[in-house]
Amino acid sequence: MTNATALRAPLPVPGDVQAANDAAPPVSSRKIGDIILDVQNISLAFGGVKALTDISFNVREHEIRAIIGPNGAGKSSMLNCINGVYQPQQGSITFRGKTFKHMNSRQVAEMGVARTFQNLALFKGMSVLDNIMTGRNLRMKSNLFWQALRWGPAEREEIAHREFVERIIDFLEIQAYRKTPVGRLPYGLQKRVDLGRALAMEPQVLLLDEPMAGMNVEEKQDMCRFILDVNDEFGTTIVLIEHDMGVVMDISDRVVVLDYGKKIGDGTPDEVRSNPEVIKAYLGTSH
Amino acid sequence: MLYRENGQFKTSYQADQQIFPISQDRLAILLLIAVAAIVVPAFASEYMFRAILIPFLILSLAALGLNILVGYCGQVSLGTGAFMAVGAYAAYNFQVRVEGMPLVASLLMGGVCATAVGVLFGIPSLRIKGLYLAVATLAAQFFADWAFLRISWFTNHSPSGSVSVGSLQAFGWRVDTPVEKYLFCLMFVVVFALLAKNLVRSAIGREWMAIRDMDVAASVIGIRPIYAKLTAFAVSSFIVGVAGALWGFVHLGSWEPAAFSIDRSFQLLFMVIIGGLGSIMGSFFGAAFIVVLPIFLNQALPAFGSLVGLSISTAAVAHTELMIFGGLIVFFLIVEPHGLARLWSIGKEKLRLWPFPH
Amino acid sequence: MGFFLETLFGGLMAGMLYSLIALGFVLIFKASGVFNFAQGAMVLFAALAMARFSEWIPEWTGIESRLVANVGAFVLAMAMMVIVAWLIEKLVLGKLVNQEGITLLMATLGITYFLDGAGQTLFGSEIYKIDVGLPKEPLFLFESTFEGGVLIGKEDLYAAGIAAALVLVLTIFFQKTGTGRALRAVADDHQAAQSIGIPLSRIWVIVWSVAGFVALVAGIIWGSKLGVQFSLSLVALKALPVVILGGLTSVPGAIIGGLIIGVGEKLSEIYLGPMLGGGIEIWFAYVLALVFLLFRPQGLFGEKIIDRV
Amino acid sequence: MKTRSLTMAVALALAAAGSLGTSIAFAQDKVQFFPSLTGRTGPVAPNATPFANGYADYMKLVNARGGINGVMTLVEECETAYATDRGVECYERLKGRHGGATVFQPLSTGITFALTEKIPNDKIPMITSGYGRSDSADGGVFKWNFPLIGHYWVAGDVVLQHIAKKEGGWDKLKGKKIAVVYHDSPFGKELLPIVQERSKMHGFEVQLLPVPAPGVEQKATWLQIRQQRPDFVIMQTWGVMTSTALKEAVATGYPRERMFGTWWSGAEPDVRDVGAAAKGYNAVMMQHGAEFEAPVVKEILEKVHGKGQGTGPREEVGSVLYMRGVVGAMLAVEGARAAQEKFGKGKPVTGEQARWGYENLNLTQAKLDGLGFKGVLRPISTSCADHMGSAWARVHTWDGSKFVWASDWLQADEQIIKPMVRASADKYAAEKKLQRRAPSDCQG
Repeated sequence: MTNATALRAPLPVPGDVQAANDAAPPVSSRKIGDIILDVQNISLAFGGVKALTDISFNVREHEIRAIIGPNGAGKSSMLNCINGVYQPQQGSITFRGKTFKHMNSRQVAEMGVARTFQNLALFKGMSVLDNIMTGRNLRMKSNLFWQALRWGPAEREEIAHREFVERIIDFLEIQAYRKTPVGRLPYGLQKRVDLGRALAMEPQVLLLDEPMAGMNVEEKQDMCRFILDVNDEFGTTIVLIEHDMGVVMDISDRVVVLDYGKKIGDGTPDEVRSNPEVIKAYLGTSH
Repeated sequence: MLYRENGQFKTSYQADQQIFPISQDRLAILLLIAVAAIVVPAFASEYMFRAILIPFLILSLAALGLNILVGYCGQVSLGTGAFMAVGAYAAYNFQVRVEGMPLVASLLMGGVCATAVGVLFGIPSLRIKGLYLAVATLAAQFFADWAFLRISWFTNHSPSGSVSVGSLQAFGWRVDTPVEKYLFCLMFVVVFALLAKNLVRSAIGREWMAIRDMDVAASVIGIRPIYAKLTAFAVSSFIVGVAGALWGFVHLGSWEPAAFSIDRSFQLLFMVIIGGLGSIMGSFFGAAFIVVLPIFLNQALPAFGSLVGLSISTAAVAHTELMIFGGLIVFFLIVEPHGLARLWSIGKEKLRLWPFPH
Repeated sequence: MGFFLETLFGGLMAGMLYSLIALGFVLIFKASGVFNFAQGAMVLFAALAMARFSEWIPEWTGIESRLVANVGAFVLAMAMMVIVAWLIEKLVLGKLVNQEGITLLMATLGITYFLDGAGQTLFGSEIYKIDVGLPKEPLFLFESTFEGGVLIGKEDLYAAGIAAALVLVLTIFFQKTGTGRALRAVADDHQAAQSIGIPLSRIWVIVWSVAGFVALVAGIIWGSKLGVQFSLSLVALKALPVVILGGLTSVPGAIIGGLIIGVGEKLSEIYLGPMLGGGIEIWFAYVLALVFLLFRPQGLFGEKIIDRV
Repeated sequence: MKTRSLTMAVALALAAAGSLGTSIAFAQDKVQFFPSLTGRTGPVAPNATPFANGYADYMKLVNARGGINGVMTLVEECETAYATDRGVECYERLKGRHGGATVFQPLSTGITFALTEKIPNDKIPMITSGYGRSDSADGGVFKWNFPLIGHYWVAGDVVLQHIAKKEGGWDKLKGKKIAVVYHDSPFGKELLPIVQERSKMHGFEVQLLPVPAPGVEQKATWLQIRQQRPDFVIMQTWGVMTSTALKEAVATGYPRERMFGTWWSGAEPDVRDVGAAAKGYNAVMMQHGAEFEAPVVKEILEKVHGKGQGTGPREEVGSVLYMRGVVGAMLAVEGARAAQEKFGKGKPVTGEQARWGYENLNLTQAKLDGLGFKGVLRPISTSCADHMGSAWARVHTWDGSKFVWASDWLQADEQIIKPMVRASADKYAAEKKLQRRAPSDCQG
């Protein structure tokens, strides 16, 4: 995965970006660390409809954590709570020892949590390049006036970040589409851009919402490869929602199972596989 | 054959990030500006300047501003006229109240005041979306119409509530002939177009477009809607405000709130839509279309009538003009909902491939 | 106190008329997702047709009965509105399916220009008269309770009555009839409606015709109040705050919103106006709507928007 | 793709033709060109159309009479729909046509304000009889503006005089309350200074009731009037606003006899569809009223409409606003005639020469009668200092079917108005850093 290693090579960029790279964890990171994200007794409801009831689980540093469950089990809602799209009515979320009643998207992003989306939430009007560049926005500090003049710091900054994004583009093997509006790309590639946008944030925790939904086998394999690379090259912690049991069981360290907004199982793939509740839920449904 | 980008290799990101990566484009645009600045003044008639070119320039500036808000940030505003009015009246007050205030300074201060008001009326956009917001911005429109009639301080207590400005002086340059006025406006337009282009291709521009295309995703990657939207309102209303000031100072010379009525707001929105949402170039196309078309129809119809030997009454002309104007707008929306700018880029793509079909 | 009541009634009755026009907006928005700015132009167009035909019919037929003239004119005007609706569907909406709201809105503005031009070309741009026998002279209530009594324009009273009746009829039409159900189906989901075999284009023609009918009635009422001329098309601007206040998709919203705006602007003009130098009612209506929206971004009765990702 | 390239073509064609179209001109030689900015469409069409028709018809009559010492008049119209920017465009379009415009009459206060800034550079005079800037009567500052035979302050003063007369003297107005319902725009507000001046002098109370344009919504206004019960209502309204006001007055039961319009609020279109209900409504008239019996009207009917060249409907000839168009045209022509006397008979005069004509206008009663304005107008004579030339007016009232005179000739009190005009003009000059015209500028 030479592309990936390339990503970590130090970049000739201004202060904060540089710092961010130094902060990137060491290579020998592929051993599970201690709890980084801890979700306690989350409950969420829309009007009368209960989406989540009293969900608790935790995520350890550097691991790949899967959330599975039938349609409408509340998987996406869970992620939405974690990065502050929805505000749960009860429960709390602890991230790196800080506990929050509910999260605010901006904070979450600043704390290094990135996210991809189930039904692509790309910026359709923008090119692949710009979409991924938005991932760098948090790190771009030059003010309106410099940007308007596009001179001095603004330009240097722009170029520095452009270089970083180019590495991501290489990594995801989408060089050819740099300047194409994402709207025109095939589904599989859009998924990659979505991932690329998340990676551009240099996240420590990466939330993936069905990264392989609607892909053919090859595409799935590519996607798996990317995910594993990211996890094991920079030890990025990964929380992933997936339908494809095969994939989940192969790549994830621990699995949470949701059904109708309740947690019905939690543990290693094997434990989960043998859990009667889970089997019932899945046999009960179309899987 | 001449319009090709192959053979032009970008050796640095800097080069790759230019406004016009293709050298022919750069050439073309420089040529265009040169023509506008040198050739046009030499040939255009006074009528062209006063009735078409100057209004065109000023309104394309306003459309440019509006396009940042509507086209790039996706916040539909029907209150543009109000922000133009604020710009105009603010500039007027700086001019008459501050002794020896330089013209350009008061114009820009007009923009600044418009910015303040724009941000104020932008705040609801944080909660109100889409058409609701569009209609809500009409509050700004009607309030401004009222305020500039009622609060006599704004009009320096002129009994009629109509204000007028004296001769224009900028950097010791006396701007009074049509040509000078035209060049004066051109200056503003070129500079602002450049700045605007820079903004929309920088971080802030990406934030605006992100909010426009998918606000939830945008906030998840750490873009604050409040910041993105309000900056869009600020930048937009600044440009619009300056345009308003120019409209009052350079084009009309004397004006009343009616000069910035709701019709103006609609007119500008038309320019942005017909020209192309999210396209600097489009703002100019749109302005040209909306400014020239009615005047053209209004003059061409009688001429056409006399050709076929019947004299059309003034009223009939005006009515037919309305109908054709409305019809054409619908027609354009149907054949190219993405505006003239899209046609332009399609044309360019074709040209790039030419003479090969694919 | 008597005067307050007077203002209140005045506001309520004006509000009823706003509701009527707002209803036109809501119907079309529900069924075709179009924010129809042409509503005002349709009012003018319909009123012009009504006024002119009622002049012309006696000339053509030689029958000097006002009833005949008005009924005939009403029928003809309605026919014209149906034609307009049909043309709009065929030439504009049909060709603009699945465009963004803003594009559609602009298209209706184009239609506005066209109708303004067409209306004045066909029917002239003088000031015309609609006389459907609405009484003009005022009516005084509670003269015993308050000195001077409480004045109510009989005309307004009738107008409000008609408006209310129409609103009622349309609500029933929507809730009870098959077409109404089809309309609501379309409103909820175009594709779905189509897939169960509801012909979109026909529905749209119907909706726009209904809107045309509403416009015609509104045109007759306002026309006989103000006389028929160009400015009539501007009544639409009075209905906009009503629509967003009530919620773009809600018929009851249009009604309640109309009353709120009507009362709000009259009270503000009379009790606030003098302090601010008068002429505030137009922007006050919008500010009122704006404030409401800050608390309910989707309007009083509009559906709540939940972001899904 | 096909349609797209087509559209492209259309767009380009339009853009190209747009610039082309501007140079369409109707070649004519040795004519006196009178541009006419019309409001035949839009919010004020019902009122502005008769004016345009009268203007055109009188010019035709002049030609039928043999032109201005043989120089034929030529009218070209340009539609402004009462919008200022369209008005400016029309001005720019027409000013250079047919050997140059003689004089402009925009019939819109907004356009007047905008053009006031342009005419000095273009050296074209502008007649704004009864509208525009009241202070432009001061020729010392406004060299090119001519509010001939009246401006808003004259109207206001005469209305108040008439009311005072009816009440039996100015002193009777003390403590009375007069409401002013006005078009919320410069047009409407121009009236206020004189009313306030008079109220200071005679101690009557003024209640200001602005109505936002176009004025179709006046319920609140008239409820206030019903509440405040002013003794009189003065209306500075235009277009649909007037008839709406009358209807609301009917609906709130305010006596029409106590309502007084200025001369833009007292014409047939305003009362037509109110009909008998408007009986008793009064309006001050800028000298002429509805003049169906005037010789000039008879002549127009015979020589213009009689030959099937009438611009508007026949029955409109002689109506109030039609007559205002006729008077406007007559003043425009007579100015040019006066200029010919100085700069050469039988030759078209330039705008600059015409300006001299308007500044040295001397229409004696004999001259006016000769032109067919017997009983319609009084003598008019302008000067360098006075660009108005006459401050006389009359009040007429609607008897349910037609307008009849309700007062004798009344003259606005120059003692009051002149200083106001001068003060306002000086303020304008100061703002624009202009000098008053030197006396030498008034010679020749």
